[in-house]
Amino acid sequence: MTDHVLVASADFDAAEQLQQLRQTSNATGAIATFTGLVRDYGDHSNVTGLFLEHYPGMTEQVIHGLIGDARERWDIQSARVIHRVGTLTLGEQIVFVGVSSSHRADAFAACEFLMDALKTSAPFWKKELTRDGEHWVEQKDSDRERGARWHQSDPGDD
Amino acid sequence: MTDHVLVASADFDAAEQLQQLRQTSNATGAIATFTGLVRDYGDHSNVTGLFLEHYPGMTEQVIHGLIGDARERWDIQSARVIHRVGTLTLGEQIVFVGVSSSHRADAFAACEFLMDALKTSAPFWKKELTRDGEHWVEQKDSDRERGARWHQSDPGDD
Amino acid sequence: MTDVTITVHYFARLREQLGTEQETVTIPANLTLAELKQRLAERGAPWQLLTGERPVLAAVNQAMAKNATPLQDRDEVAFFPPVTGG
Amino acid sequence: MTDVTITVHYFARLREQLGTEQETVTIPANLTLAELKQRLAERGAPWQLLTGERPVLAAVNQAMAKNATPLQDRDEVAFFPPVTGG
Repeated sequence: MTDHVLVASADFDAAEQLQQLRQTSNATGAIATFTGLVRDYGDHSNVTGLFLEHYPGMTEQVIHGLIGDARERWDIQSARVIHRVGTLTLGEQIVFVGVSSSHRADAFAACEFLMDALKTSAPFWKKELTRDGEHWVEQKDSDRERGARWHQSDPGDD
Repeated sequence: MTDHVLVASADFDAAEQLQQLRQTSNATGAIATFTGLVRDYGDHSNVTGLFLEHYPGMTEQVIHGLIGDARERWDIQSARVIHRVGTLTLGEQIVFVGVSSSHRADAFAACEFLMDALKTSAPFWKKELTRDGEHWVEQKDSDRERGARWHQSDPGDD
Repeated sequence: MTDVTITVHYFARLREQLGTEQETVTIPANLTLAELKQRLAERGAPWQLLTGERPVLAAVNQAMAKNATPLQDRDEVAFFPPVTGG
Repeated sequence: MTDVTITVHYFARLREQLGTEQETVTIPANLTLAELKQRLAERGAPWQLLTGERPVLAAVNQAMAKNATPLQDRDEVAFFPPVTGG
């Protein structure tokens, strides 16, 4: 039942995260994970890296809160969220979300919910570094829509 | 763009699979994975292991076909599916599905589609081994419904 | 009418209940899958399971096949319960 | 009316445009977040960005906060653009 939230500049070992999720319980039948990588285009093309800023303290609180939200909605056992900050180069890992559950539907839903929520609710800001300069990434309508999706079935929700 | 399909009795290293998915392309921004484990209950409780049977040859063809279906529907780069057969004990890995894409929505959807399809379309059969004996697992209505879900948006689909 | 020879595989619960994993069967050409099931069921218990209440799926040459599929010489037929992998 | 002292943090694009990462500000007690933004904007360029067209989000004591939130002594306020992590 232990969750794990880490915001750090150091790279992480996704394999170790998977291993931790496997050891949750004898009732664990499903592990869904997501890994985000620095790709060569975003708002601009020729991206060579990212700079990620965050709000220390608040970030961790928000993520723990999001895991709590996931736990209320789905039958999940353990959740692990790692988000890197600082300067990252092409192909590097940015974020890892892993969820264990008895059931695959819950593991998938909670993992995708957490990823969508990280994009719209956690205080991280991304700057793209390209050959032609650097610029802050704008929040996407598509991300807002994906984030809002999770609230549609809760009419009483804020 | 290379896909990987393996049906084998030997255990697999999910970390190595993740690593392979990371190396797909500079345009890879998202990797979604699913790992299925032997849990301590299923149709019955006190499950101590599983015996998995398959139809050699047909299984691999079907899985390659399912990856092809996923590729037609979503913008995915690489897909890796590993499914074990034979006798597995509590906590052991049964199945791994990993998908890389530029976009997280496509990676998640294709990964979940492949898992649902493996449950309803690939010739595997599971027998639960419990303290009180063994019995073949029955196909679940919930699995059929989850599998059928993917066809609802394609009215022309068979 | 020429006879043809096919192989028939049985999997999982069906394999256990029939006590048979694989056999070679000689049948008239162009028999359908449904007719093959009927012929096998006529062997008596436990073979009537092939046409019983519990669903039995079939593949011909490793692709899912329907009852109306006509069988050809050297076809590989398989009968099995609904799948439960993943 | 007593004055209170708060810290204000700026992040990302806003931090760069304002040239300020963090400052300590003394304000009248019970000023709202909206009133604080207004006061800071009155410093002139580039501070009017806080009340400009581009959305500026705010947190008080590390929780998202609305314009009507009243500020207390030692509050930690933060202003930032919409988030773009993950």
